[in-house]
Amino acid sequence: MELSCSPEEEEFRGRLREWLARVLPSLPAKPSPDDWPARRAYDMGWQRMLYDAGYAEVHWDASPTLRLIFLEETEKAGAPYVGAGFVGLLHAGPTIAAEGSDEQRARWLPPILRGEEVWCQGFSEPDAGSDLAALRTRARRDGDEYVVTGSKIWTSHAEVADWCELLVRTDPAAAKHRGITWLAMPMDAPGITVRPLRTLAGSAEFAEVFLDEVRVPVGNRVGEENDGWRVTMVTLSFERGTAFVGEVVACRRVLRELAAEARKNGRWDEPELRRRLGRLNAEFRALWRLTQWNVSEAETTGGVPGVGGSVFKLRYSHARQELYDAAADVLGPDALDLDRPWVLDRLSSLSYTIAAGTSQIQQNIVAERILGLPKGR
Amino acid sequence: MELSCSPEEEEFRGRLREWLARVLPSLPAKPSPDDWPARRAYDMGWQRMLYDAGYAEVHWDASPTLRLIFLEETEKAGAPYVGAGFVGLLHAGPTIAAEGSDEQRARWLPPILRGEEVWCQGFSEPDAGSDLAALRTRARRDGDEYVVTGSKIWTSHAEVADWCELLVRTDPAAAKHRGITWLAMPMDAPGITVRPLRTLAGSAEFAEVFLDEVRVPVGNRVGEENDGWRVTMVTLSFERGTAFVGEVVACRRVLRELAAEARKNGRWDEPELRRRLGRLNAEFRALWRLTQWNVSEAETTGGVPGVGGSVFKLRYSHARQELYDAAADVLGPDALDLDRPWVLDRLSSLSYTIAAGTSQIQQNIVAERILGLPKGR
Amino acid sequence: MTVPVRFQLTDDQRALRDGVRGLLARRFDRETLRAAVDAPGRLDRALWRELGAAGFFALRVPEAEGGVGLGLSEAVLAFEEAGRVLLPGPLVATHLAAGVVPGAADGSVVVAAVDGGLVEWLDAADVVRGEAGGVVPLRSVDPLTPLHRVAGGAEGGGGRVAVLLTAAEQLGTATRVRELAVQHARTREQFGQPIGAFQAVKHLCAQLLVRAEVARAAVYAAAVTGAPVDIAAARLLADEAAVRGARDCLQVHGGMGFTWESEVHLHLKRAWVRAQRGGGRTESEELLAADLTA
Amino acid sequence: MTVPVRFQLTDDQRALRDGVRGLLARRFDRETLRAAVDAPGRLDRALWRELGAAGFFALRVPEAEGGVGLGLSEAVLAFEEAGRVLLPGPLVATHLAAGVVPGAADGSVVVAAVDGGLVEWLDAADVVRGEAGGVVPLRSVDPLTPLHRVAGGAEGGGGRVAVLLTAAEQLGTATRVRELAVQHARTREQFGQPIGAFQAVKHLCAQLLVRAEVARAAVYAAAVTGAPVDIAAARLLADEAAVRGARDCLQVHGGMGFTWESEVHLHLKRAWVRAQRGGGRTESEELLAADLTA
Repeated sequence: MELSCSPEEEEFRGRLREWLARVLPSLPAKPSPDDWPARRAYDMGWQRMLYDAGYAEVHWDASPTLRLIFLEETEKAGAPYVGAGFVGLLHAGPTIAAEGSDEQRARWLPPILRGEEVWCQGFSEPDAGSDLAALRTRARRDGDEYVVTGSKIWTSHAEVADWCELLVRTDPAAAKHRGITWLAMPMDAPGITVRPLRTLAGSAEFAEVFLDEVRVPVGNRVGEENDGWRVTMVTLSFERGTAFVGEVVACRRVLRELAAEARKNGRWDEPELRRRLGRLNAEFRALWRLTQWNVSEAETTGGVPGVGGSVFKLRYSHARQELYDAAADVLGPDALDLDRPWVLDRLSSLSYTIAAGTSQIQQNIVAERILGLPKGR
Repeated sequence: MELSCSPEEEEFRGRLREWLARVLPSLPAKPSPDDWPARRAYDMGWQRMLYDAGYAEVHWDASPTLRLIFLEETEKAGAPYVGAGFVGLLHAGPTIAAEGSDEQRARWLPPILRGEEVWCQGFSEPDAGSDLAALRTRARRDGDEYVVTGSKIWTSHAEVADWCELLVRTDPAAAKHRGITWLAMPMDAPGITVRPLRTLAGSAEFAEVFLDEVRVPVGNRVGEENDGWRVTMVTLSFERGTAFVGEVVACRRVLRELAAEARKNGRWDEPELRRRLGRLNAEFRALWRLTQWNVSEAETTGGVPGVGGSVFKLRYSHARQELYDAAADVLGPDALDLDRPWVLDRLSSLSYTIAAGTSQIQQNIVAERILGLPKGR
Repeated sequence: MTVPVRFQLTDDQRALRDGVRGLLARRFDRETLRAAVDAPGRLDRALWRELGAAGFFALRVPEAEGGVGLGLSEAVLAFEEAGRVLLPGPLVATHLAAGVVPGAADGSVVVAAVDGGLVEWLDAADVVRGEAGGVVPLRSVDPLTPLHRVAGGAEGGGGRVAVLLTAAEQLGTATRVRELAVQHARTREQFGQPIGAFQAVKHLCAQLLVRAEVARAAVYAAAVTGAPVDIAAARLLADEAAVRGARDCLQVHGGMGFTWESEVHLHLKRAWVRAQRGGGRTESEELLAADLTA
Repeated sequence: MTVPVRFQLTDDQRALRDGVRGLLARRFDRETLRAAVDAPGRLDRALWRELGAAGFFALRVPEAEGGVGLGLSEAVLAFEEAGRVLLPGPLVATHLAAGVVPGAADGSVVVAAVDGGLVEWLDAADVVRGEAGGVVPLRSVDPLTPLHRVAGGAEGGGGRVAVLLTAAEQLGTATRVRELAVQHARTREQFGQPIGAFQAVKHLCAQLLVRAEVARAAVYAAAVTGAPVDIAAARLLADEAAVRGARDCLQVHGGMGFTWESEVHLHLKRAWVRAQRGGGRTESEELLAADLTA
């Protein structure tokens, strides 16, 4: 077992760090969170810089360790997040790379890497919830087109996206996981209505997307008709090991900031609070080690996800909520002030045990798929 | 809402307190926990004293509040527990009183109240566990007798019991809850083997009882044949509200002793431990109030148990384990010494979330019967 | 032997609770709640006077002084109902001012107070009690409770009764989020059945009930005795039942609870606000610890 | 770019772990465990020498001094296996004495040590390290670990490595109780199906895995870096994984885990004993807190 990196990797880290130090000060000011076009421009601008410097493909082609180093260093340097590029770079792109035709790859991948086109995700539906495969959005074939009707929810960046990776039901008679197809839907097609969805944090981070007889060319289908579930699962397990690297790095920074704030406002003198922060330090150190373990495992197994991914997600989503609860105790009455740091993060942390599979569903998955316990009747 | 007692009740309390102060010093020394005949003699002797003083029937005939006062005062005075009298006074006796014939009541109840006969309980079976109704011990009718074969587990006082309240399956073809019958089995009948069962606490508090063609007269059946499940449920809900009164009083005393010990060994100076004991104080005060609430409710509804019983059991079993974990932290390294107070209690507290329906089963019951949630498929 | 009145609601107390519940159902229904959320900081003075007329503020003022002449138990029941529907405004402060600050009792005057380093509803109040020099407005996490931070260290404040009435409001939230969770679990279908058929959801709901009912016993008992140690216990249990309860309710609701339109997050945020009153948990825990050595 | 050895077991480490596991399976199987429980305080000297011959104690002693010349990582793997089967004896103390106390390395001498105010296996030991004046025997809660209490306040003791190796043993218990729980959940039937089909049992088992795997990452990383702060983290997580794990395993087993014959309670009791080593949680938590301000 080792935790050190190879000389080549250290060289990569050094080069990246140097580049970040050089370019970050020249970035424009961060746009307001409510200005979607400005956010798109900012995020795509950053992606273009990464592309020009040769870092654009790190999510796709690099070894898991290099990806880990990239995510660690960009977070530590305070670089922009992937933002509007998220779905393109981490979901739709990898799916197309793995399952698309040569033509489809040539059409869609380069604009993603160059920061020219934004993708959004049309998977979740109001009535499906955790039961993703229960989706009802219908697509019927009409000549060379699919005609799509239904609605999607929890779609980020929908207002400014060029494309939507869409799951639709093409065979309503088939068993639930069977009749699903994966489509790339152009967001300027007639019949699409985007309605911002306000969350409990007060922001419109997501949208609902309503589809009324939207026509999508058959050539925009990736994979076979009715094979969309398998195609999607490729996407969903793609970056299992490194999905939260940046966040864990950020949580560890937050912990240090909390300690500093507690020393400033005197709460550091309360042993109970101090020891609680100490326990959280143990927790996030362990989660970081687990990330390294998972990444190393992915490297030796050629990317096949081990037990680590689901285990990580379960523990991390809980730990993140504990972290922001501790932040509230450090802040005292100021924890009620949305203008204070961590307060909005506390609100959004509430989604972590719900989004992308509730903790209840995750525990079922761990128990059934990893531990081999029987399904309930 | 009131928490004070009526003058009559205060008079009862005063009289009882006075009597306890007079008689307790004259009690013989407590027998060794492994000496079953001596324990029987001690417990029955105490029951006889209660009988002679007019307190024997407090579990049966008195108002819930008087029972509460009785249990509170005896615990506070350090009086003996019900011990070997438990099943007779609190399970079999009430069942016979409610469901038995005049003859049966006359035969069995007086010796229970006078401390002359000991009962044990033959409900649980190794393969049934939490699924009590899955019991397999068979009884076939042979003339005026049932012939019983099977085995029972978790039977207390089996070595010294005169009678066993036994659940047997009389109709193997009927649905699981239907074919069960309640019998009073004389423990000196041929074919009964009692084998002590050592628990993780190291003691033989329980026994296994093996039954090989044991003959029980049909006249020993309480209720109709195949109606034993209903008969039993009467017993099990009988003293729902006051089942743990003595224990809650005892837990509150333990908390004060823990605080005293912590002051002695210096751990009281650790704010985290001190505040933890403070929180446990809140917890057990609330459980005491909930007990009073449940008892008052039983008084106004004529004994029909409300939501309080299951709610109490769920919370209390957890709180008791927390209490003894805190005790271990107060003791430090001495928590590993079985000769120290609380260490054996810590071990036995582990059974509280398992025995008499695991917390998992209890939560199902609360969710389905009280909250009206649907059964799973 | 007569059966005396016990540790159960009396008929009068039931009637009072039902009366408050009815008034609030009429005057502060779900639509009014949503309207209030969309107009933060606006206090409904007409409703305030109506509460005053119904005796909400003058509940414990002696009849001789023009009040209703009832006790802490009745006040706790009224505040539980207020908490249940998320009634906005400085209810505790105005209630405590009745009989002291002219106009508070009948709801013609709105009274705010410094408590836990904060003042709720400062701008809407006619009178502010406590040392409120150097206040700074916050962007409040609870859209229904405008907040000002009081500069300087004093985070205490809020007497014994304020703590108890706050616990009663938390109890109202604990009860309401249990109802919301159970309702959702019964009707929302996933994987071909109501989610309430799944053990994991069942057990969340069961614990919602357990926490609320244990807190109820503690809060009602504290109202009867009025003892500081009982109030401290009530406060710890009610805070837990409200905050944990709202979070578990959110978990039961899944994504649907995460929208602004859901009622669940309003309960969580209000529970957070209330938990800051009365000088923090530490003080209550230390009081309860000290009680063990008394 | 070459793929270097990573944060995964090397082939040699796998071989070492399998070797220790094989030795223990042969020499300390379930029957031997039950026999040891029934003869408390008796240390199997033949097994001890066999462990010595296999290099268990001399694992980290340099080859030049006649040892195996391996590192902390390998020691952690060996101690994890020992913890997994509840191997009795002062393993950590003797391992730490190898190369220092003559005879410790080859298992001919049994070495005990004062740690956390206690000495394990005092009467069976040939040498006792640390200040052990005024020892008093306890009636040990763990039938497989005889204990003496050291009079006086000194509850510290046990160096950095002792804490890490103890965490490795706790990891072994955490792994084993997860296996036991899953095995029971798969085979035990209630209400007409294996209890592992019920969500409540499933989720207990899932959390058993989560806690063990998070602890594993922390323990292995601490073995690689040897840093005090990593060891403190490993210790907290491994203690939790072992103690909570054993309790949840007991809950899954229901009444069947409550009998003396079950293996589950032996793991819980040993986990309690190990959690007392290394001077208590507080010190580790404070170290981790201080690290945040460094």
